[in-house]
Amino acid sequence: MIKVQKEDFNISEEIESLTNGDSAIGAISTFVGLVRDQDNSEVPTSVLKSMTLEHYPAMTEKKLLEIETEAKSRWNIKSSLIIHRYGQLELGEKIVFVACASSHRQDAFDACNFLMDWLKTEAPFWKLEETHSGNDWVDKRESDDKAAERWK
Amino acid sequence: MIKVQKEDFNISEEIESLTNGDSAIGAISTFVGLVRDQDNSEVPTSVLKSMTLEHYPAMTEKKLLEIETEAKSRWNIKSSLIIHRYGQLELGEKIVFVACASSHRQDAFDACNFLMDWLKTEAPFWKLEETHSGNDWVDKRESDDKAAERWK
Amino acid sequence: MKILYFAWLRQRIGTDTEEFVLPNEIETVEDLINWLITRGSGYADAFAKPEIIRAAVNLEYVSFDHSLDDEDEVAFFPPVTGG
Amino acid sequence: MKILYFAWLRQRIGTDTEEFVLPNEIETVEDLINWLITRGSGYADAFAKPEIIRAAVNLEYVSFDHSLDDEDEVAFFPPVTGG
Repeated sequence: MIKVQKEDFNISEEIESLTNGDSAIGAISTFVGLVRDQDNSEVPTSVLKSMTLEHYPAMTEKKLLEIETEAKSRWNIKSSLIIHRYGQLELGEKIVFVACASSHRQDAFDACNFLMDWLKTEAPFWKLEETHSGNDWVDKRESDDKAAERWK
Repeated sequence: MIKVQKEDFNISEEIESLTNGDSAIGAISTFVGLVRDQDNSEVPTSVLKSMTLEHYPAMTEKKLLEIETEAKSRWNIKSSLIIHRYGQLELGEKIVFVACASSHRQDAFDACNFLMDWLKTEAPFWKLEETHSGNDWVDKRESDDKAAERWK
Repeated sequence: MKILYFAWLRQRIGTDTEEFVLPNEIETVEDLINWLITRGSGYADAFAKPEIIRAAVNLEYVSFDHSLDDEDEVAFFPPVTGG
Repeated sequence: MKILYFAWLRQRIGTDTEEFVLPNEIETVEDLINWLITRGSGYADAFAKPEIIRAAVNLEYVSFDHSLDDEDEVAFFPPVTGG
Protein backbone atom coordinates (compact mmCIF):
# COMPACT_ATOMS: atom_id res chain seq x y z
CA MET A 1 0.00 0.00 0.00
CA ILE A 2 1.10 3.55 -0.82
CA LYS A 3 0.27 6.64 1.22
CA VAL A 4 1.52 10.10 0.24
CA GLN A 5 0.40 12.55 2.87
CA LYS A 6 1.11 15.76 4.76
CA GLU A 7 0.00 14.37 8.14
CA ASP A 8 2.07 12.48 10.66
CA PHE A 9 1.16 8.85 11.37
CA ASN A 10 1.37 6.28 14.16
CA ILE A 11 3.86 3.47 13.49
CA SER A 12 2.20 0.93 15.82
CA GLU A 13 -1.16 1.41 14.10
CA GLU A 14 0.38 1.18 10.63
CA ILE A 15 2.11 -2.11 11.54
CA GLU A 16 -1.12 -3.41 13.05
CA SER A 17 -3.08 -2.77 9.86
CA LEU A 18 -0.23 -4.20 7.76
CA THR A 19 -0.41 -7.64 9.41
CA ASN A 20 -4.21 -7.52 9.70
CA GLY A 21 -4.40 -10.88 11.48
CA ASP A 22 -2.57 -12.85 8.75
CA SER A 23 -1.23 -15.75 10.83
CA ALA A 24 1.46 -16.59 8.24
CA ILE A 25 3.30 -13.34 8.98
CA GLY A 26 6.23 -13.94 11.32
CA ALA A 27 8.58 -11.12 10.36
CA ILE A 28 8.19 -7.40 9.77
CA SER A 29 11.09 -5.22 8.75
CA THR A 30 10.54 -1.47 8.88
CA PHE A 31 12.48 1.67 8.17
CA VAL A 32 11.78 5.18 9.43
CA GLY A 33 13.49 8.22 7.92
CA LEU A 34 13.58 11.35 10.09
CA VAL A 35 14.45 14.99 9.43
CA ARG A 36 17.97 15.15 10.84
CA ASP A 37 20.59 17.81 11.25
CA GLN A 38 23.12 18.36 8.50
CA ASP A 39 26.53 16.69 8.28
CA ASN A 40 28.27 20.02 8.05
CA SER A 41 31.28 20.02 10.33
CA GLU A 42 32.17 23.66 9.61
CA VAL A 43 29.08 25.04 11.32
CA PRO A 44 27.71 24.35 14.80
CA THR A 45 25.17 21.57 15.07
CA SER A 46 21.43 22.24 15.02
CA VAL A 47 21.65 24.68 12.11
CA LEU A 48 18.65 23.03 10.47
CA LYS A 49 15.32 24.59 11.42
CA SER A 50 12.97 22.66 9.19
CA MET A 51 12.68 20.98 5.81
CA THR A 52 10.10 21.27 3.05
CA LEU A 53 9.39 18.33 0.78
CA GLU A 54 8.06 19.06 -2.68
CA HIS A 55 6.89 16.29 -4.99
CA TYR A 56 5.20 15.51 -8.30
CA PRO A 57 1.96 13.94 -7.04
CA ALA A 58 0.82 11.88 -10.04
CA MET A 59 4.31 10.58 -10.75
CA THR A 60 5.06 9.91 -7.06
CA GLU A 61 2.05 7.63 -6.76
CA LYS A 62 2.97 5.83 -10.00
CA LYS A 63 6.66 5.35 -9.12
CA LEU A 64 5.95 4.18 -5.57
CA LEU A 65 3.45 1.61 -6.86
CA GLU A 66 6.02 0.40 -9.40
CA ILE A 67 8.71 0.14 -6.71
CA GLU A 68 6.38 -1.83 -4.45
CA THR A 69 5.38 -4.19 -7.27
CA GLU A 70 9.05 -4.78 -8.09
CA ALA A 71 9.81 -5.67 -4.43
CA LYS A 72 6.90 -8.12 -4.36
CA SER A 73 8.15 -9.79 -7.54
CA ARG A 74 11.62 -10.29 -6.04
CA TRP A 75 10.82 -11.41 -2.48
CA ASN A 76 8.16 -13.42 -0.73
CA ILE A 77 6.26 -10.53 0.83
CA LYS A 78 2.81 -10.95 2.37
CA SER A 79 2.14 -7.23 2.56
CA SER A 80 4.00 -3.96 2.38
CA LEU A 81 3.49 -0.29 3.05
CA ILE A 82 5.22 2.90 1.94
CA ILE A 83 4.25 6.20 3.59
CA HIS A 84 5.97 9.34 2.33
CA ARG A 85 5.18 12.78 3.69
CA TYR A 86 5.40 16.14 1.93
CA GLY A 87 5.18 19.76 3.05
CA GLN A 88 7.09 21.40 5.87
CA LEU A 89 8.57 19.13 8.54
CA GLU A 90 10.44 20.02 11.71
CA LEU A 91 13.71 18.51 12.93
CA GLY A 92 13.06 14.97 14.19
CA GLU A 93 9.78 14.53 12.33
CA LYS A 94 9.12 11.38 10.31
CA ILE A 95 9.59 11.76 6.53
CA VAL A 96 9.22 8.22 5.26
CA PHE A 97 8.11 4.84 6.57
CA VAL A 98 8.55 1.52 4.79
CA ALA A 99 7.36 -1.82 6.17
CA CYS A 100 7.52 -5.33 4.70
CA ALA A 101 5.78 -8.32 6.26
CA SER A 102 6.81 -11.88 5.42
CA SER A 103 6.93 -15.39 6.83
CA HIS A 104 10.71 -15.25 7.20
CA ARG A 105 12.99 -12.44 8.22
CA GLN A 106 15.47 -12.24 5.35
CA ASP A 107 12.75 -11.60 2.76
CA ALA A 108 11.41 -8.82 4.97
CA PHE A 109 14.85 -7.26 5.55
CA ASP A 110 15.94 -7.36 1.91
CA ALA A 111 12.66 -6.07 0.50
CA CYS A 112 12.63 -3.17 2.97
CA ASN A 113 16.25 -2.25 2.19
CA PHE A 114 15.55 -2.46 -1.56
CA LEU A 115 12.43 -0.29 -1.27
CA MET A 116 14.36 2.46 0.52
CA ASP A 117 17.25 2.36 -1.97
CA TRP A 118 14.94 2.54 -4.99
CA LEU A 119 12.70 5.15 -3.47
CA LYS A 120 15.75 7.38 -2.87
CA THR A 121 16.67 7.38 -6.55
CA GLU A 122 13.28 6.94 -8.28
CA ALA A 123 10.56 8.70 -6.31
CA PRO A 124 10.13 12.35 -7.40
CA PHE A 125 10.62 14.18 -4.09
CA TRP A 126 12.91 17.15 -3.44
CA LYS A 127 14.06 18.41 -0.06
CA LEU A 128 14.55 22.07 0.74
CA GLU A 129 16.50 22.58 3.97
CA GLU A 130 15.64 25.70 5.94
CA THR A 131 18.57 26.87 8.06
CA HIS A 132 19.34 30.04 10.00
CA SER A 133 21.57 31.16 7.13
CA GLY A 134 19.03 30.55 4.34
CA ASN A 135 17.40 27.81 2.33
CA ASP A 136 19.16 25.13 0.31
CA TRP A 137 17.95 22.39 -1.98
CA VAL A 138 19.50 19.10 -0.87
CA ASP A 139 21.95 17.68 -3.41
CA LYS A 140 21.69 14.09 -4.46
CA ARG A 141 24.16 11.71 -2.87
CA GLU A 142 26.44 9.55 -5.00
CA SER A 143 26.10 6.87 -2.31
CA ASP A 144 22.37 6.65 -3.05
CA ASP A 145 23.08 5.85 -6.71
CA LYS A 146 25.53 3.14 -5.65
CA ALA A 147 23.05 1.70 -3.17
CA ALA A 148 20.39 1.45 -5.90
CA GLU A 149 22.93 -0.13 -8.31
CA ARG A 150 23.32 -3.12 -5.96
CA TRP A 151 19.82 -4.35 -6.84
CA LYS A 152 20.17 -4.20 -10.64
CA MET B 1 19.25 -1.11 25.63
CA ILE B 2 18.04 -4.60 26.50
CA LYS B 3 14.58 -5.51 27.79
CA VAL B 4 13.58 -9.09 28.57
CA GLN B 5 9.96 -9.10 29.62
CA LYS B 6 6.67 -10.99 29.73
CA GLU B 7 4.55 -7.94 28.85
CA ASP B 8 3.66 -6.63 25.43
CA PHE B 9 5.00 -3.23 24.38
CA ASN B 10 4.12 -0.31 22.10
CA ILE B 11 6.40 0.04 19.08
CA SER B 12 5.75 3.77 18.54
CA GLU B 13 6.68 4.54 22.14
CA GLU B 14 9.79 2.40 21.99
CA ILE B 15 10.99 4.16 18.83
CA GLU B 16 10.22 7.53 20.42
CA SER B 17 12.37 6.79 23.45
CA LEU B 18 15.11 5.33 21.22
CA THR B 19 15.64 8.58 19.31
CA ASN B 20 15.05 10.74 22.40
CA GLY B 21 15.42 14.01 20.51
CA ASP B 22 18.90 13.24 19.11
CA SER B 23 18.90 15.47 16.01
CA ALA B 24 21.70 13.47 14.34
CA ILE B 25 19.41 10.44 13.95
CA GLY B 26 18.01 10.25 10.42
CA ALA B 27 17.42 6.52 10.02
CA ILE B 28 15.82 3.83 12.15
CA SER B 29 15.69 0.22 11.04
CA THR B 30 13.47 -2.08 13.07
CA PHE B 31 12.46 -5.71 13.07
CA VAL B 32 9.41 -7.30 14.70
CA GLY B 33 9.11 -11.07 15.13
CA LEU B 34 5.58 -12.44 15.61
CA VAL B 35 4.17 -15.80 16.65
CA ARG B 36 3.17 -17.25 13.31
CA ASP B 37 1.53 -20.42 12.13
CA GLN B 38 3.70 -23.41 11.24
CA ASP B 39 5.06 -24.18 7.79
CA ASN B 40 3.55 -27.64 7.84
CA SER B 41 1.88 -28.30 4.52
CA GLU B 42 0.54 -31.70 5.62
CA VAL B 43 -1.88 -30.26 8.13
CA PRO B 44 -4.47 -27.52 7.73
CA THR B 45 -3.35 -23.99 8.54
CA SER B 46 -3.99 -22.44 11.94
CA VAL B 47 -2.89 -25.53 13.84
CA LEU B 48 -0.83 -23.43 16.23
CA LYS B 49 -2.72 -22.28 19.33
CA SER B 50 0.06 -20.57 21.25
CA MET B 51 3.75 -20.66 21.98
CA THR B 52 5.70 -20.63 25.24
CA LEU B 53 9.15 -19.10 25.37
CA GLU B 54 11.53 -20.38 28.01
CA HIS B 55 14.88 -18.72 28.64
CA TYR B 56 17.95 -18.64 30.91
CA PRO B 57 17.54 -15.19 32.47
CA ALA B 58 21.08 -14.37 33.62
CA MET B 59 22.65 -15.68 30.43
CA THR B 60 20.00 -14.04 28.19
CA GLU B 61 20.80 -10.61 29.60
CA LYS B 62 24.55 -11.21 29.22
CA LYS B 63 24.35 -12.53 25.65
CA LEU B 64 21.99 -9.77 24.46
CA LEU B 65 24.30 -7.11 25.89
CA GLU B 66 27.27 -8.76 24.14
CA ILE B 67 25.38 -8.90 20.84
CA GLU B 68 24.41 -5.23 21.12
CA THR B 69 28.00 -4.20 21.96
CA GLU B 70 29.25 -6.16 18.95
CA ALA B 71 26.78 -4.38 16.63
CA LYS B 72 27.86 -0.99 17.98
CA SER B 73 31.51 -1.83 17.35
CA ARG B 74 30.80 -2.75 13.72
CA TRP B 75 28.40 0.00 12.63
CA ASN B 76 27.88 3.67 13.35
CA ILE B 77 24.83 3.32 15.59
CA LYS B 78 23.54 6.19 17.74
CA SER B 79 21.27 3.97 19.83
CA SER B 80 19.76 0.52 19.75
CA LEU B 81 17.14 -1.54 21.51
CA ILE B 82 16.41 -5.25 21.83
CA ILE B 83 13.15 -6.37 23.45
CA HIS B 84 12.58 -10.10 23.82
CA ARG B 85 9.50 -11.55 25.46
CA TYR B 86 9.13 -14.85 27.34
CA GLY B 87 6.18 -16.83 28.68
CA GLN B 88 3.06 -17.86 26.78
CA LEU B 89 2.22 -15.90 23.64
CA GLU B 90 -0.78 -16.22 21.33
CA LEU B 91 -0.74 -16.41 17.53
CA GLY B 92 0.12 -12.97 16.11
CA GLU B 93 1.70 -11.62 19.32
CA LYS B 94 5.06 -9.89 19.23
CA ILE B 95 8.02 -12.03 20.36
CA VAL B 96 11.00 -9.85 19.59
CA PHE B 97 11.71 -6.24 18.61
CA VAL B 98 15.05 -4.88 17.44
CA ALA B 99 15.66 -1.24 16.51
CA CYS B 100 18.84 0.54 15.42
CA ALA B 101 19.07 4.32 15.00
CA SER B 102 21.80 5.93 12.94
CA SER B 103 22.60 8.98 10.83
CA HIS B 104 22.48 6.95 7.62
CA ARG B 105 20.25 4.13 6.56
CA GLN B 106 22.68 1.36 5.62
CA ASP B 107 24.30 1.32 9.07
CA ALA B 108 20.83 1.02 10.59
CA PHE B 109 19.74 -1.76 8.21
CA ASP B 110 22.90 -3.84 8.55
CA ALA B 111 23.11 -3.55 12.33
CA CYS B 112 19.45 -4.57 12.70
CA ASN B 113 19.86 -7.54 10.38
CA PHE B 114 23.03 -8.62 12.22
CA LEU B 115 21.36 -8.32 15.64
CA MET B 116 18.51 -10.59 14.55
CA ASP B 117 20.84 -13.18 13.01
CA TRP B 118 23.08 -13.32 16.09
CA LEU B 119 20.19 -13.29 18.51
CA LYS B 120 18.70 -16.32 16.72
CA THR B 121 21.84 -18.43 17.27
CA GLU B 122 23.25 -16.96 20.52
CA ALA B 123 20.44 -15.88 22.84
CA PRO B 124 19.31 -18.72 25.14
CA PHE B 125 15.59 -18.90 24.34
CA TRP B 126 13.57 -21.99 23.47
CA LYS B 127 10.15 -22.09 21.84
CA LEU B 128 7.50 -24.64 22.72
CA GLU B 129 4.69 -24.69 20.16
CA GLU B 130 1.25 -25.60 21.50
CA THR B 131 -0.94 -27.14 18.80
CA HIS B 132 -4.25 -28.98 18.79
CA SER B 133 -2.34 -32.26 18.47
CA GLY B 134 0.14 -31.63 21.30
CA ASN B 135 3.21 -29.63 22.22
CA ASP B 136 6.51 -29.56 20.34
CA TRP B 137 9.83 -27.89 21.00
CA VAL B 138 10.84 -25.95 17.90
CA ASP B 139 13.91 -27.37 16.16
CA LYS B 140 16.75 -25.10 15.24
CA ARG B 141 16.92 -24.09 11.58
CA GLU B 142 20.05 -24.70 9.53
CA SER B 143 19.27 -21.45 7.69
CA ASP B 144 19.75 -19.55 10.97
CA ASP B 145 23.27 -20.92 11.35
CA LYS B 146 24.06 -19.91 7.77
CA ALA B 147 22.62 -16.43 8.35
CA ALA B 148 24.83 -15.96 11.42
CA GLU B 149 27.89 -17.24 9.50
CA ARG B 150 27.61 -14.32 7.06
CA TRP B 151 28.78 -11.89 9.74
CA LYS B 152 31.89 -13.81 10.86
CA MET C 1 1.86 20.75 -24.39
CA LYS C 2 1.90 20.97 -20.59
CA ILE C 3 5.29 21.56 -18.96
CA LEU C 4 5.97 21.24 -15.22
CA TYR C 5 8.99 22.43 -13.26
CA PHE C 6 10.02 21.30 -9.77
CA ALA C 7 12.38 22.37 -6.96
CA TRP C 8 15.05 24.89 -8.04
CA LEU C 9 14.02 24.71 -11.70
CA ARG C 10 10.61 25.96 -10.64
CA GLN C 11 12.20 28.74 -8.59
CA ARG C 12 14.55 29.88 -11.34
CA ILE C 13 11.85 29.84 -14.03
CA GLY C 14 9.35 31.41 -11.65
CA THR C 15 6.40 29.16 -12.41
CA ASP C 16 5.43 25.53 -11.83
CA THR C 17 3.26 24.87 -14.90
CA GLU C 18 3.03 26.23 -18.44
CA GLU C 19 1.01 25.29 -21.50
CA PHE C 20 2.47 25.86 -24.97
CA VAL C 21 1.71 25.16 -28.57
CA LEU C 22 5.18 24.20 -29.71
CA PRO C 23 6.93 25.25 -32.90
CA ASN C 24 6.84 22.43 -35.45
CA GLU C 25 10.60 21.93 -35.47
CA ILE C 26 10.66 20.72 -31.83
CA GLU C 27 10.82 16.94 -31.96
CA THR C 28 12.70 15.81 -28.84
CA VAL C 29 13.15 16.76 -25.20
CA GLU C 30 16.53 18.23 -26.13
CA ASP C 31 14.89 20.45 -28.79
CA LEU C 32 12.39 21.59 -26.16
CA ILE C 33 15.13 22.54 -23.67
CA ASN C 34 17.01 24.49 -26.36
CA TRP C 35 13.81 26.35 -27.24
CA LEU C 36 12.95 27.09 -23.59
CA ILE C 37 16.42 28.57 -23.02
CA THR C 38 15.69 31.23 -25.65
CA ARG C 39 12.64 32.39 -23.68
CA GLY C 40 14.50 34.28 -20.94
CA SER C 41 17.31 34.38 -18.41
CA GLY C 42 15.33 32.36 -15.82
CA TYR C 43 15.10 29.47 -18.29
CA ALA C 44 18.76 29.83 -19.30
CA ASP C 45 19.69 29.73 -15.61
CA ALA C 46 17.47 26.72 -14.89
CA PHE C 47 18.89 24.71 -17.81
CA ALA C 48 22.51 25.95 -17.50
CA LYS C 49 23.69 22.43 -16.71
CA PRO C 50 21.30 20.21 -18.69
CA GLU C 51 23.35 17.10 -17.83
CA ILE C 52 22.10 17.18 -14.22
CA ILE C 53 18.43 17.75 -15.15
CA ARG C 54 16.01 14.83 -15.27
CA ALA C 55 13.04 14.78 -17.60
CA ALA C 56 9.79 12.84 -17.37
CA VAL C 57 7.18 12.51 -20.09
CA ASN C 58 3.73 11.33 -19.06
CA LEU C 59 5.08 10.34 -15.60
CA GLU C 60 7.97 8.22 -16.93
CA TYR C 61 11.66 9.07 -16.84
CA VAL C 62 12.99 9.64 -20.39
CA SER C 63 16.30 10.50 -22.00
CA PHE C 64 16.74 13.79 -23.88
CA ASP C 65 16.39 12.09 -27.28
CA HIS C 66 12.83 11.05 -26.43
CA SER C 67 10.31 12.16 -29.11
CA LEU C 68 7.57 14.53 -27.99
CA ASP C 69 3.91 14.65 -28.88
CA ASP C 70 1.69 17.69 -28.55
CA GLU C 71 -0.49 15.95 -25.93
CA ASP C 72 2.44 15.09 -23.65
CA GLU C 73 2.90 16.23 -20.07
CA VAL C 74 6.60 17.02 -19.74
CA ALA C 75 8.32 17.59 -16.40
CA PHE C 76 11.81 18.90 -15.65
CA PHE C 77 13.47 18.59 -12.26
CA PRO C 78 16.78 18.12 -10.41
CA PRO C 79 17.89 14.67 -9.20
CA VAL C 80 15.40 13.39 -6.65
CA THR C 81 16.26 13.62 -2.93
CA GLY C 82 13.31 12.06 -1.11
CA GLY C 83 13.25 9.21 1.38
CA MET D 1 28.17 -27.37 41.63
CA LYS D 2 24.90 -25.97 40.36
CA ILE D 3 23.46 -27.57 37.24
CA LEU D 4 20.57 -26.11 35.19
CA TYR D 5 18.52 -27.80 32.48
CA PHE D 6 16.32 -26.08 29.92
CA ALA D 7 13.59 -26.97 27.41
CA TRP D 8 13.29 -30.69 26.64
CA LEU D 9 16.37 -31.56 28.73
CA ARG D 10 14.53 -30.12 31.72
CA GLN D 11 11.41 -32.11 30.85
CA ARG D 12 13.24 -35.42 30.37
CA ILE D 13 15.30 -35.03 33.55
CA GLY D 14 12.27 -33.79 35.48
CA THR D 15 13.92 -30.83 37.21
CA ASP D 16 15.35 -27.45 36.26
CA THR D 17 18.12 -27.10 38.87
CA GLU D 18 20.29 -29.44 40.91
CA GLU D 19 23.21 -28.96 43.27
CA PHE D 20 25.89 -31.63 43.54
CA VAL D 21 29.22 -32.21 45.17
CA LEU D 22 30.94 -33.95 42.28
CA PRO D 23 33.16 -37.06 42.46
CA ASN D 24 36.83 -36.05 42.20
CA GLU D 25 37.39 -37.80 38.91
CA ILE D 26 35.04 -35.42 37.04
CA GLU D 27 37.23 -32.85 35.32
CA THR D 28 35.42 -31.78 32.17
CA VAL D 29 31.90 -31.13 30.88
CA GLU D 30 32.11 -34.45 29.05
CA ASP D 31 32.97 -36.27 32.31
CA LEU D 32 29.96 -34.59 33.93
CA ILE D 33 27.60 -35.73 31.17
CA ASN D 34 28.90 -39.29 31.40
CA TRP D 35 28.36 -39.25 35.16
CA LEU D 36 24.86 -37.75 34.88
CA ILE D 37 23.82 -40.46 32.41
CA THR D 38 24.46 -43.10 35.11
CA ARG D 39 21.96 -41.38 37.43
CA GLY D 40 18.79 -42.65 35.73
CA SER D 41 16.85 -43.18 32.52
CA GLY D 42 15.68 -39.52 32.38
CA TYR D 43 19.29 -38.37 32.21
CA ALA D 44 20.21 -41.08 29.71
CA ASP D 45 17.26 -39.97 27.58
CA ALA D 46 18.17 -36.26 27.87
CA PHE D 47 21.79 -36.85 26.86
CA ALA D 48 21.12 -39.61 24.29
CA LYS D 49 22.50 -37.40 21.51
CA PRO D 50 25.19 -35.34 23.24
CA GLU D 51 26.35 -33.86 19.91
CA ILE D 52 23.20 -31.71 19.71
CA ILE D 53 23.38 -30.47 23.32
CA ARG D 54 24.89 -27.10 24.12
CA ALA D 55 26.66 -26.43 27.41
CA ALA D 56 27.28 -23.13 29.20
CA VAL D 57 29.55 -22.62 32.20
CA ASN D 58 29.09 -19.40 34.19
CA LEU D 59 26.86 -17.98 31.41
CA GLU D 60 29.36 -18.63 28.58
CA TYR D 61 29.09 -21.26 25.85
CA VAL D 62 31.80 -23.92 26.27
CA SER D 63 32.93 -27.06 24.46
CA PHE D 64 32.70 -30.44 26.17
CA ASP D 65 36.44 -30.49 26.97
CA HIS D 66 36.05 -27.40 29.16
CA SER D 67 37.45 -27.94 32.69
CA LEU D 68 35.01 -27.66 35.57
CA ASP D 69 35.41 -26.07 38.96
CA ASP D 70 33.29 -26.89 42.01
CA GLU D 71 31.90 -23.31 42.12
CA ASP D 72 30.71 -23.35 38.51
CA GLU D 73 27.15 -22.91 37.33
CA VAL D 74 26.72 -25.38 34.48
CA ALA D 75 23.74 -25.33 32.10
CA PHE D 76 22.66 -27.87 29.50
CA PHE D 77 20.15 -27.11 26.77
CA PRO D 78 19.10 -27.82 23.17
CA PRO D 79 20.10 -25.44 20.34
CA VAL D 80 18.48 -22.06 20.95
CA THR D 81 15.33 -21.11 19.01
CA GLY D 82 14.49 -17.59 20.14
CA GLY D 83 13.97 -14.47 18.07
